[in-house]
Formats: sequence, structure tokens, C-alpha cells
Amino acid sequence: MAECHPVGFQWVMEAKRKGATIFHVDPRFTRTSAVSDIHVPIRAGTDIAFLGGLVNYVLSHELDFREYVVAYTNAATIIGEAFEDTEDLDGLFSGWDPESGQYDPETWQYAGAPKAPAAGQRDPAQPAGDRAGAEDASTGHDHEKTSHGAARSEAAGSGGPSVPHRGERDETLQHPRCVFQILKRHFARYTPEMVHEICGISREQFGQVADALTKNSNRERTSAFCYAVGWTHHSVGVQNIRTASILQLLLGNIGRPGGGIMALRGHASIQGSTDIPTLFNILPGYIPMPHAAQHDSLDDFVAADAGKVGFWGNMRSYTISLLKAYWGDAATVENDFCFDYLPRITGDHSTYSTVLGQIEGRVKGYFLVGENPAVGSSNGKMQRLGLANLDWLVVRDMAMIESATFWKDGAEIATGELATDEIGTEVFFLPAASHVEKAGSFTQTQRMLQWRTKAVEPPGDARSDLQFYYELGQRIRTKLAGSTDEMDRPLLDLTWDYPTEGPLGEPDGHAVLREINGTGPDGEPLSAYTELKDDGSTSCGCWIYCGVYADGVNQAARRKPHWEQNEVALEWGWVWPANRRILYNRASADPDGKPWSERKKYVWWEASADEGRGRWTGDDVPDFIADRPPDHVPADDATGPDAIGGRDPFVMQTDGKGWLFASAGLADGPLPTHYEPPESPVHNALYRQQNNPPRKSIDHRANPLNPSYSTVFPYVFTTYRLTEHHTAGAMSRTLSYLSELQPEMFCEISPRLARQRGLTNGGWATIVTSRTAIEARVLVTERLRSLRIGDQYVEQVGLPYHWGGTGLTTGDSANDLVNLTLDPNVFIQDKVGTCDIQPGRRPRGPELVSYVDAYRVRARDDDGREPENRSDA
Amino acid sequence: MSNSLHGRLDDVQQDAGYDQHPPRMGFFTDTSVCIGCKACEVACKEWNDVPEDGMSLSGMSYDNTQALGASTWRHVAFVEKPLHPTTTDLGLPGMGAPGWDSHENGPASAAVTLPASEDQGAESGDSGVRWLMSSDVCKHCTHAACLDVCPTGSLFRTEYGTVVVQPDICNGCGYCVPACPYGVIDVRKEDGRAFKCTLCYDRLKTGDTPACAKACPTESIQYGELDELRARADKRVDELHEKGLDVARLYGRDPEDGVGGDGAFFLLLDEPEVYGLPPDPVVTTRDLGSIWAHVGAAAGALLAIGAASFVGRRR
Amino acid sequence: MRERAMVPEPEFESYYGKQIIKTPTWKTPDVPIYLFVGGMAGASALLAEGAARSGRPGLEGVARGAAAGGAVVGTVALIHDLGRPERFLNMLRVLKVTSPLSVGSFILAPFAGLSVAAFASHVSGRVPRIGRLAGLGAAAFGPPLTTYTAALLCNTAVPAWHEGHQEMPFLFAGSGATAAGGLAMVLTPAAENGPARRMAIAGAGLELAAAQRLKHRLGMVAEPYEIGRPGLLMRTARAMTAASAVVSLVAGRNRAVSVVAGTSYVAASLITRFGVFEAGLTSARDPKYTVIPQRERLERRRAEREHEDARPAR
Amino acid sequence: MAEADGNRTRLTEVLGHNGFEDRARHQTRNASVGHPNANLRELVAQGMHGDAPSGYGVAMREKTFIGSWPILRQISGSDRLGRGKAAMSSRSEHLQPRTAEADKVVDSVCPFCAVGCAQKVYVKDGLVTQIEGDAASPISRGRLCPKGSASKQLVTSPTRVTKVRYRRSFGSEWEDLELDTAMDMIADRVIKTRKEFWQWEDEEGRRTRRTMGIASLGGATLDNEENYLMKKLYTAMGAIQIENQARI
Repeated sequence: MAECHPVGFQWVMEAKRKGATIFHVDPRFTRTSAVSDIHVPIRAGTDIAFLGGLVNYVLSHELDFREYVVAYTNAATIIGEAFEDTEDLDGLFSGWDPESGQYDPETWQYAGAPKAPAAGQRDPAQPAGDRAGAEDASTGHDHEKTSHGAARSEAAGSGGPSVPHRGERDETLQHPRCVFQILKRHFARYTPEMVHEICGISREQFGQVADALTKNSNRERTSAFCYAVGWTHHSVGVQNIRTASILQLLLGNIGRPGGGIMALRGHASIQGSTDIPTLFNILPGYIPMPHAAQHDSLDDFVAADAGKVGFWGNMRSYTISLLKAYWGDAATVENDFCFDYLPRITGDHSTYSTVLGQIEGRVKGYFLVGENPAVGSSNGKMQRLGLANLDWLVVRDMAMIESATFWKDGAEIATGELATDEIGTEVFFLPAASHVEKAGSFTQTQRMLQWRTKAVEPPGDARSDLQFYYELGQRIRTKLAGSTDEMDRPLLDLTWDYPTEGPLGEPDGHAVLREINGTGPDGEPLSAYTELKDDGSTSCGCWIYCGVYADGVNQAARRKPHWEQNEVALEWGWVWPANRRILYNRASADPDGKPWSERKKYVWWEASADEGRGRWTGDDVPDFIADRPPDHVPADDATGPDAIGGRDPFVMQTDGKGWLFASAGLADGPLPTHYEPPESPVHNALYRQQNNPPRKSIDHRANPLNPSYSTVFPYVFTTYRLTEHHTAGAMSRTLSYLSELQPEMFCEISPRLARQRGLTNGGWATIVTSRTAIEARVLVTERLRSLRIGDQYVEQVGLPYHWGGTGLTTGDSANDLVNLTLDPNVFIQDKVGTCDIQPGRRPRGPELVSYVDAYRVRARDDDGREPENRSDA
Repeated sequence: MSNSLHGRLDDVQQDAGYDQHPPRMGFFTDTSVCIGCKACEVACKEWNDVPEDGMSLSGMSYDNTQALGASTWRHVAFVEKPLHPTTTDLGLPGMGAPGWDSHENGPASAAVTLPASEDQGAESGDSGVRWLMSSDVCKHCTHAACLDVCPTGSLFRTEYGTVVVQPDICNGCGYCVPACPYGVIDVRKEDGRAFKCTLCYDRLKTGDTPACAKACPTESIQYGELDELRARADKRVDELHEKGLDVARLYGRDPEDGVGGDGAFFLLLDEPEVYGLPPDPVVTTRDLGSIWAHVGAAAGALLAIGAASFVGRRR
Repeated sequence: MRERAMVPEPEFESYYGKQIIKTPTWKTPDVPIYLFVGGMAGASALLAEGAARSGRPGLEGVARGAAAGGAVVGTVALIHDLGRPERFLNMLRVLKVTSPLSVGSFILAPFAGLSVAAFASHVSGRVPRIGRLAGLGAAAFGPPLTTYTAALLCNTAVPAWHEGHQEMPFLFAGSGATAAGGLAMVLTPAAENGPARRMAIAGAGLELAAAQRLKHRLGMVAEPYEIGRPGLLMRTARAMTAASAVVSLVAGRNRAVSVVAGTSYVAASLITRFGVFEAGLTSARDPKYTVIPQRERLERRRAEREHEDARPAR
Repeated sequence: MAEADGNRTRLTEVLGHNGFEDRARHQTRNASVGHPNANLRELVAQGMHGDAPSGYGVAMREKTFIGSWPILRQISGSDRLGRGKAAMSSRSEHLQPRTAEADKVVDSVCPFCAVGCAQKVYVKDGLVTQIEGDAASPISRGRLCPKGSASKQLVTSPTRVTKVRYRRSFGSEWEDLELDTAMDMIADRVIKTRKEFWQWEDEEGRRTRRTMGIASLGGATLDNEENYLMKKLYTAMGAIQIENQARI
């Protein structure tokens, strides 16, 4: 956190000053470790084992916050009899289909649940999983799988996927099939010894963490977890976060001040880019993209949510308001509010699948907007092969980047795998405006929107992306004007009339934000998403952002100094939803609505003598229906928000409870399980199942995997950022003040590894995987520890990933080494892999290819089989 | 010139001719909370338009800045030290700067210190290493040698008690460079003049915080009235001692030290030289009287020699 | 390869072996030459005045020329060494007794003016009275010009220079005298160069004595004067100076010997300045010369303090 | 005169390295406008005494050349050693931070990571002169990390490309292209590729109403408003392979 979010880290230092104990769990001893109380070195990719160990510690020592757990989580919920755990099936949950390589979650349901309806997680028409599809890639059939399910798991970011039943509960937590007991059994083998064996963490150190964490989680105290892509960039990324969620729910640390799980996101508006997504599977506000198999009409589309408990029950209103924002008057009751104008997805269309599509010639036009995949995305070679096979490419950036120049200086040009005069891609490089040259809002990592005022005009041809897309839309619409082709209707009917301003004729960002906020029948801005209607009288571009323009005022532009308000600072910026700073903060009060303690007072129920006049109140905007008393019991037939009970803080979940056990929404199991990364030097100590069973592989000759336990690739590598650089480098390697601080690509290794391989500090090293080899200067440092895993040492090679071929400082890209194996829920890559490291610089030209090929052959011979695949599943 | 050349000097501005003046301002850099982010380095350069200072990987941990200089007015040092050092030479490849072994000014000890146990796994229950970071800066000495030796008056004492180069005056004589006991100031070759931290003299004029202190995310760099900072630092060091961090000590805080105390002082977690700071710096002008006396005596001796040379028989 | 000391060096810690103080940015040869010509000119002015008073016009002419020439060359060298030569006049903006360079500028400026005037008058025969007065003035500024350069070096944080501040002025005085005497020995007829020879011999004695004392008093900080290139320079200069002194003492009246010995004096003086200058740079570049003496000082103080503390308790 | 002018130009060019100097240069320029004959005097005055030219109205004690000689201030004042007040140049005396001279100061947010540190952007003559933290922010309290601190360089860096670059198919070099032409060409290509890869139904006859030929990958420094327009336009186009750093 000190490395990548130094300014955010001031609050950790503040907490430390006030007596908090700071643990830093990381493969490397970083700048964060340097000021933490205890650094816990961990083998990369074993977080579930560590966190699972903590869960086991809490459960086996009965240190859970029982009152919270019983009332606010689904610990008491009873799961159907058909459920079988990984403990029963040696690493698999019930419902595994080896043919498709997918789970059927039916057996994970709450007991007594009706059969999953058609709106369930799976695409019934889908014949086989991506494995089969990949083998038949040319048909465009590949990678089709539970994409809608995945969409729903994205939707869970703001709400929950459907559990159509509130379930039977045993609040004594004794029922053998209640979640609590299942959890106990599932994690029972995550003992300190097992944690030591898997993660390389000593029992003593594990004990320190467990003891401090549990002692600091109760009525009086809360503990927080902060994480970044060290948890997410794994083929078990989602389950890493799930494990932390389970732990925090058990400890009563969710929805309370000082608690929570804090995602430290890495880009200025990466949260905004998820909320108002430029993502394939969702529409603004985590509304899923319609799926061809299920959604022929608006009614089909909202059927899964209609009648649900909680705020997702109003899905119809959110969707129709969005369609009204998109197509305005053209969207009518008669034409299903233009629902049919929405394109449908049929599977995984995520970025890595798209790249495969580019390589295979199925995707010919590409926009890169402030993104540099040739350096920043995994398996750089595949990225560049894709770019080289386009008809046209539009790159919008502030500086020249590797993704725009691959045709003349990409690594494959040097090796002869690509030739400039054979690359047909037409490239448009359009300069982009900087953050001070345009007005707009960023949503930071705590869901806070903050407005930026424009300071100066952009230089030369530089334009904001807002203006680019606005003008592109205008030009396309002009060129298509008069078309009678049905396919052009959505473009021609689009509301695309934003006021412009300034010498460059830029669209007014305020007008766009106003559209996002939404307007009522009178055309005035709405104040809250609860005002959205399903009759077409309201329009709203992103329902969770409704209220950001309340009263016609840009709430995101508020800058009341922190010294003029309390520490929650509600009048600085605007946080979705409804300016709430802590989600699910109803949980900061006990079931009766009283604060758990005076010290941790945050939101509470203020009763009133007058019936119906009681209110939730506190320092924050209560995340609850303001006048719903704690003792409210909803009617059996209630739906939507009406069905939320007074003790159901998790208002977006269909049972109002925090989910220790996720019976729906996840592609890889209702509970987290430790699996080894796709490339690992060690065997899974828990199960015969080595890797996450439904992980998604990108099968391509440019993406070969190193065999597990290979002696040819004996070391683990992990990639990361440095404080001094930003992601793929376009915003830092182009600046002298940052470049001079970290002027060269380097790798970090332990003294033991240095000795083993004859590497010297300041010298050169070549790091090799089956994908390619890169070179880096060497830093020999005791900050990297040799970890003892069982009877072997595991050495880890640290690789910052910022470098590429352009800019003031250049170097090889660590991402060229990273294989493409994806998390099955969200299709995020696994950044951990195995490698060899040798002294000296890498071969140049075609020799690089043969050098890597030779390694591959050796690795295959060494192992006696082709790179590992799912045969072990 | 009682205490004007060395020793304690309570009103440094008055000594420099400011009869009325604002309080003496300074920095307290608490390295115990430094996270080595180098925001100070960049903020300083942005504000003062200091040019880039070379791009080479040093091999010295994360310190590629390496030292203060004409184009580096804040420098974050990174010290990696084993927690449980032994002097066993494990025959490791060098851990120093690249080309360490053949380096002319190599480290004092060629033996690489490592944890005693071959098993450096986490089994020992700790990370086995300390990583100290410290943002170094001009000390704005009470008795500033750079200022005193400056023949043009370019280096001068401001009304805030800070020591600043006036770029419109400096003629690049370079005298300040070897005069500084901390190795702070240097001449920028391509420019010809000497440069160093100004403690953001211009910002102080309107009551603003110097750029580095303002940017510092963890309040490692604290700016304020020197008296107040000293009190704060004393409290902080006591606090750390109470927590068992006996290694914490203040550096440059003592008004009785060799430079009369620094306007920018530090809380360190190891010996000063570990951070590249002189352990007991003394302003050269402490010996100025003696120097001039010897110069005078020597001149007298020369005069005597001259006279004596003409004594005697002429032929 | 770094030279290995005979005895194991004391352990000390440093930051990756980096030097602590900065290496002086003064240029070579500008500054050593300035040190040399300044010293030579100052002593020459003295010699000239003596010659004038004792009626040695030949010696006077040579010495006046040496003083004036030295002043001019020195001024040029000094200005050339500036990073911003066009701002050389800023040297006279303030007068700071704390700055030997400032004081030196206020010595060099009048000295240059006076010595050039005296020389011009001597050569042209014009305004003899003013010439005499100028010569007297130059002679007054001469010795300080010769020795202030020692202060210039010693009033720094460079260990080998600063720690030698008691000896350096004498070393420079002696070295200046040998240079002035030596030059006059070369250029003056034997009949008039007796004082020059005596000045050189006396200067040599003073210089060698000062150098000896410096070496002994400074201990490890004097090491740079002994090892490496500066060590070689210093040894060479010392040998040449001593040899010249012996030779000029024994056979100084011989014209040829006088020329050889004089040249050797001058060269030795020049080499001495290079040696002293470079020894300073060496001591600046190695952190041990900064750290070890300071560590020892701290230890000493700590011991004293403990001693003090212990006393009342008894 | 011409020579003096030339000297001044050279001098100020060299001076330009230091931020402080910009203002001095600016003032010098003003001065020379008001007093065409002041140049030589200026040069000499700056060279000699560093005192700013009398032209810009700060000539308090520099009535005469000699009067401004700091030595006299040394002798006449209490700064006998010439350390402080006596040695102060006129520039130092009238120094102001450049933030004080900004035409406007606008609120912004750091464009690097997602902490969301508030920034103040100082603008003078249409150019960004400084970007620093906004102390009022409850998130950042005015602090910035090294990247955030480099924001001014980010927006003013000469490494920015400000002209459209175009590489034709199979081309070996960049070419120039008018922005307007580029926009038009891109619109044409979108229309063409969209149509070429249009798909009303998938292989199984399910309605898809989409184009599979166009993809997009956006960075996560895009504004919400920009993301909104992007998703809206792409969706109306029928393009679905719309992705963002948020998945990477």
C-alpha cells in the first residue's frame, strides 16, 4: 500500500500512531513492510491457504463475533442435502462436469429451494465449455460458457445474484448442514501447519497474526483488510476476496467503521470504469448485458430479478430508465423501450478472448483509449500478434506508446516473428487531453466521485475522449442518416445531442453527468435511485449514480474542507450509492439497532414515541430503509425493498444476509479452496486437484504453460508496481522526474538464489518462461526470502512490470512472461508463474525464439509430458 | 564574534542583521515514518524546476538518486540491513553497487552480512531485514559554512533563518561546495552556478509550506517553527524509546553541536554514517580564528624571511 | 585497485561506500596554478621591495615582473575557474572575513593593481614615486596573498585540508618563498641573487618543516598526502625542494647551478600545490577520512563525558 | 547596444534553468520594454550587484550604483559579516511564489492511482504553472505521492505527442494527418467493419443484433462521462467487445 498508494497509506500510519498493529503479507519485503509492525512473507498465489488458516483459527477457537454472525450472515442457513464439499471429493465441489469443465451450482442451493429457474446461472443451450470450444476456435464458438453467470457475479459487486429462497435457518448453528458447520469442516485442514507447508509462513508468525486479528475484532474494535491486485490477479482471484469476506463477516468487521475489505484500486477512475462500465458483460450500474440465450425481451431480462428481495427487485425500473437515457423518446412501452436495440452477448467476450479473436482474424477494428496492452496486459506477444492482425487501430494517448508502435519496434519485429512490411494494420494515433484539459469526474477507490474543473485548453490536436466519442458518434450518425437498415436504428435513434462549449466545441461534461444522474418526468434531475420508475417516465444513465446531480447541483464538485466537517466528511465529493461512505452500515448497530459499542458508534436506530416516526441516523447516510425499524418482519409475499427485514443489513442480497457461503453467482465453488497457481513448483498439499478446476485457459501456441513442478522452471516469479512508475509506463516513463528515480528494468532476488545462479547485484539476468525470455538488471536483496515449503526451498523472483520499448527509460516487459490463465468468474489473469533465471543478457533476434524453444523442449522432456493441462482435473 | 562562528546561537537572524524577523523555520524529518516514496524529491523538482539528474540504476537498493547535489535537493536514502547480522562471509556475490568489487571507494567491509542461519526461510518468524529510508536535505545550519565562505554574498541567511543561494548573484566560484560538512551543495556543471535546497524561500514569503513537506504523504517531513519542531521531535523520540525502539535518536537537533544545530534535523534509526551523514560535523569556521592566526603568522614568517634574505653581506 | 594500507583499517560504516562531503569543483589546473602563482607573486613582491631598498635593480625588475605577472595570471586563473566568469566582479560585492576567497579577492585586487603599476613604473621609468609607493603597497599585500590561499583550502570541510590548517599557511609561505626565490635565481644575475637564494633556502626549510609536522600531527587524515598520485607529487616536490636547497646552499653562486636549482624550486613549488590540491580531493572522495576522525572525536567526547559524570558520584 | 541585448538574451537563457529565474526574466522583459536604454545598465547591475534593474519600481536603496553596494550596507547596518540582510539581493527581497501570480486556480483530482487525491491547478497565461495537493481534501489532506507530484510534468512534458500520427497499412513510418481527416476516416472504418461483421443471429439462430468486428480497450483514467458516452455509442453500434483496464 505504501508502494502503490502512498497517500492513502497516511491513514495506516495514522492508525499505527494511534496504536494499531500493521501486518503486511507479501511475497516481498516492500516499502509497506518497512513501516509495518510485522511483515509476513508468503509464497505468491497461496492467499486462500493463509486466509483459510485464519478462518479455521476463528472457527476452531470459537472466536467469531457470534451475535453478528448469527444475525447478519447466512451462517445459520441450511444447505441442501446434495451438497458435497471439496473435503468429500478431493478438491472438487459437487456439480462438477468434467466434460464441460464447469460446475452446475444446483447442489449448492439453500435447503428447500425450488429448482433453479431458467434465469439461473447457466446457459442451458450451451453445449460444452471453453475447452471444447477452444478446440473448435475457428467457428467462433469458443469460450462460450457461463458468461451470463459471470455477469451476475459482476452484478454482485453492487448486489447479489439471485437466491430465490430465504432458506431454513438454525440459529443455534448446530445443524450439520448449516453454513457454519459446513464452513468448519471445509476449513478444518487449514491448520497453522498446513499454512506453513503451503505458504511458507512460520507457525509463530501465523499465530501472531491470528491472535492480533481476533483480539482486535469485537464490539469495541474492528480490523480492516486492504488489498490490491496481489489478491485479484490470480486464477482464484475472486475466491481470494471471498475468503477475506468470510473472515471479516465471522469477525463482525463488515459494515462497521474501521472494518471492511478495502480494494485499493490502481487507476484514477477504475472504480468508475466498472460502475459505468466499459466492460463487455455489464451495462451501467452493474445491470448485466442481455444474453442471447435468455433475453429476447425486457420481461425475460428482468424476470430473474423481479420479485426478488432487496433493491435488485427494482431491476425493471433501473433498466427502463437506462433505455430511456439511451434512446429517449424512441423508447416506448410499445417497443419494449427499445430493449431489442441492445446487442446480446453469447459468452466470454473479455479482453483476452478478444485478443485471440484478433489473432484469428475475427476482430478487425480496435480502439485503445488510454491503454497500453502491449506492455500492460499479460502475454505481451499475444497482444502484439493481435494488434498486427487488425484492419485498423485507433490509439488515443498523451504520449507515444508501445501499443501504437508495435509495427516497427515490437519485440516480434526484432525476433523476425513479425515484419513491418507484412503488417496491414492501419494505425491512427490521436493525442488525448490530460486531466487538467477537460472537465469530468473520477470515481476513486472508495466509490467517491470527484469533479475536476478544466484548467487549460488541450494542446494541438489533443482532445478529450468525451469529445472524440461525441464527434465520432455524430459523424457516424451523419453518414448513416436516412438509412432504413434496421441495424442502424439504434444509432439513429440514440439521444446524442449534448451542448458544446469552448473554442474546441467540447461536449459539456455537466450535461453528461446530468444524464447519468437521471431526470424525472419534469426533466429535472432526480435525487435518488428510489425515485426511478418502470413506466418510462424517468430516465437514468446509471442508477447507482442517481443523486450525484441532486437538486441540479453537481454534488461531485463539493469541496468543503475536512476541517469544517466531521471525519466522515459527507460534504466532500459524492459517494455512490446515495452518498453513503460505508456500505451495509446497518451492521454497525446490533440487531436491535443500538451501536455495538460507544467507541464504534456509526449508524443507529433512533426510536420515537410516535409510531412510524423512528429513524435510522448517525454519522453516515444509513444504508437502510430510513424508517424501517429493527424489529420489522416483512410479509411473506413482500418483494423488492419491502421484503427487507429490520435485521437484514445486506440490503442488496436476496436474503439480506452476508454470505459466508455463496450458493450462486460463482463459477468455481460456493466456498474458497486453495489451489496452486497454473504454474507452480509444488504440489497442492491439500488435494490431488492441483489447479482451480474451472479456470479458463487461453489455448494458443503463443501461450504455452510451464509444466508444474518442472525443474527446468524451478522458480516462482511475481510482478508488481513501483511507487515511482505507473502501470505500463505511458504516464511515468515519459517523465524525467519519475524515470530518473527508477531508470531501468530490474529483478529482485534473494542472496541464496543469487548464489545458486551466479547472479551479481547490478549485473544482468535473463528470466525465461515458455512464453519468452526477458532481461533485467539484478538487485540482490534480503528483502526477498527463500521460503521453505515442505522439504524444498522456493525462490521468488520479483519483477516490476512498467517497462517497454518507448519512453525516457526503456526495458523488457515483465508481462511478456505472464501466461494467460484466467479466473473463471471475471476472466482476470494470473500473474504468478514459474521461470528460470540465468546470468547475462538475453539472446537477440531470432536466437531469442530458439533459446525459449529449447527451454520448452527441455521442460517437456524433463516432465515427460506436454505442458500441464486439465488431465489432472 | 563571540558565538557567531560556532556553538550555540539563539537568534540566527539577528546575527545576520535582521532586527525584526519572523521565527526561524525548519524541517524535522522523522525517518521512522518515511516510506521512501520520493514524493519529496519530485515535488521539490516540480516546484523549483530542478533539472533531471541522470538516469542510471545504482544497484543501491531503491536509491537511484544516490546523493544530494546541484540538481537533487531532496534525496531519499535506502538502507537495507539484516536484523540479526553476523560477519560470516558466505562468499556471496556482491551486494553493493554494481562493480562493487573493483570500486575504487568500495565499502569498508567486503564481507556481506547475512542472517546467521542458512535457512533464511520465514521459519525464523521474521523477515530478517530492516529497510531504513530517510529523506535527506540541506541542513540549513545555524553556522552555515557554505554561507560564510561565499565571497559574493550569494549564499545568505534569510529572514526565516534559512540559508539560500541567490541565483542572480552566484558566480560559480564553487567555494561553498567543499565547505559544506554534509556534502549538500554543488555546482551544476551546465549552468555554472551552485544550487541547493532553498527551503522554498519563495513559498515561505506567502506563508506556504515548502513543496516537499506539503507533498510528504506520511508527515515524515515536517515543516514549522524550529523551536516547535524541536519540542515535537523530543516528544517523538521519547515515544519511540518507550515503545522499545532504543535506536531512535535525533540528528542535528542539538544547538550545541558542531554546527550550532541544524535548521533541518532528523530522527534516525541508526548511526548517521549509515545514511551517508557525517557522524559529528563541525563547521569549518569554528577554526576560523586559528586559521587566520596561522595565516597571519605565516605571512609574518614570510615577511621575516623576506627581510632576513637581505640581511648580510652584499656582494 | 585500491591501495591497501599496511595496517588493517579501522571498521566504519558508510552509505554504499559513497563519499559524504562533496569533492571540490575547483578545476585543475586553474586552482593549483592560482595557488602557485599567488604564492610566488606575493613573495616576489617582498623580494622586489627588498631589492629596491637594497639597490638591486636587476633583482627588483625580475621580482616586480614576477609579482605583476603572477597577479595577472592568478587573476585570470581565478576568473576562468568561475562557473559564471562574467560575474567575477560580484567577488567585490561584499567583504566577508569568514570567506578567505572574499578576503583574498580584496587582497588580490589591490595587489594586482599595485604590482602591475610598480612593474610598469619600473620598466617605463615613469612616475617613479608612485611606482615606489605601489611597490611598497604590493609588498605589504604580498605575504597575505601568499598565505591566504592556505586559508582558502583549510577553511573547508575537506579533511586533509581543514585538519592541516595550522601547518598549511607555513607550508604555503615556504613554498611561495622557494618559488619566488627560485624564479629570481633563474632570471637574475648571480651578483644580485643572494637574497633570492637565501629566501628560497629559508622557504624550503619552512616548507619542509611544515610538511613534516602536518604529516605527524594529522595521523590517518594525512594519508592522502602519502599515497597515490598526490603522495607521489608531494614526495617528488619534497625531494626536489630539499635537493635544491642543498645545492643552492652549497653552490648557489654558480650561475648554472643557480639556474638549475632555481628551476627546481619553482617546479617543486608548483608540484607541491598540485599535490596539496589533489590530496584534498582524495580525502573528500573517501568517506573514511570524514567518518573515522569524527567517530573518534565522538568516542573521545563520550569518554570524557562519562569521566565527568563519574566524578561527582565518587 | 545590440551586443548588450545579445548578452542579456544569453544570460537569461541560461538563467532559465531555475524556476525562480522565470519571474526574473519576466520582470526583466517588462523592464526593458519600459526603458529601452536600461539594458546595459541592467546587465551591469545584475552582473555586479545582482540588484534588479531600477526599471521595475523596486529601486529603494539603489539610487546610485554605489548606493546599492552591499558592502556599504554591511558597514552601515548590523549585518557586519555580510551574512544576511546586507547580502540580500533585490530579487530575493521581492520574491514571490509563482502560485501567487496565477490567473486562476482550479480544482482537480490526481490522474494516477485511485486514492483520488485532490489537486489545485495554477494557471498563468493559459499555461499550467503548478499542480499541488489540495489541503482541504479529507482523503489526501494536500499530500501527493511522487507520481501525483509529477502531474505538472505530465501535462507540460515535451514527451507528449500533440499531433495526429498515421501509419498506413504496411507502412514503415508515421505520417502526418489532419485531425478532421482522421476522424472522418475512423468513422468510415467503423461503419464498414461494423457492417462487415454484423450478426443478427448466432450460429444457433439466437438473436444477437451485434457486430463482432470492433473491439475497444479503455484505460481507467477515463472520466465517468467518457465511459458513459463510450458504452452508449458502442452499445448502439452493436459492439460488445468493450473492455477496460478494470478487468486487467
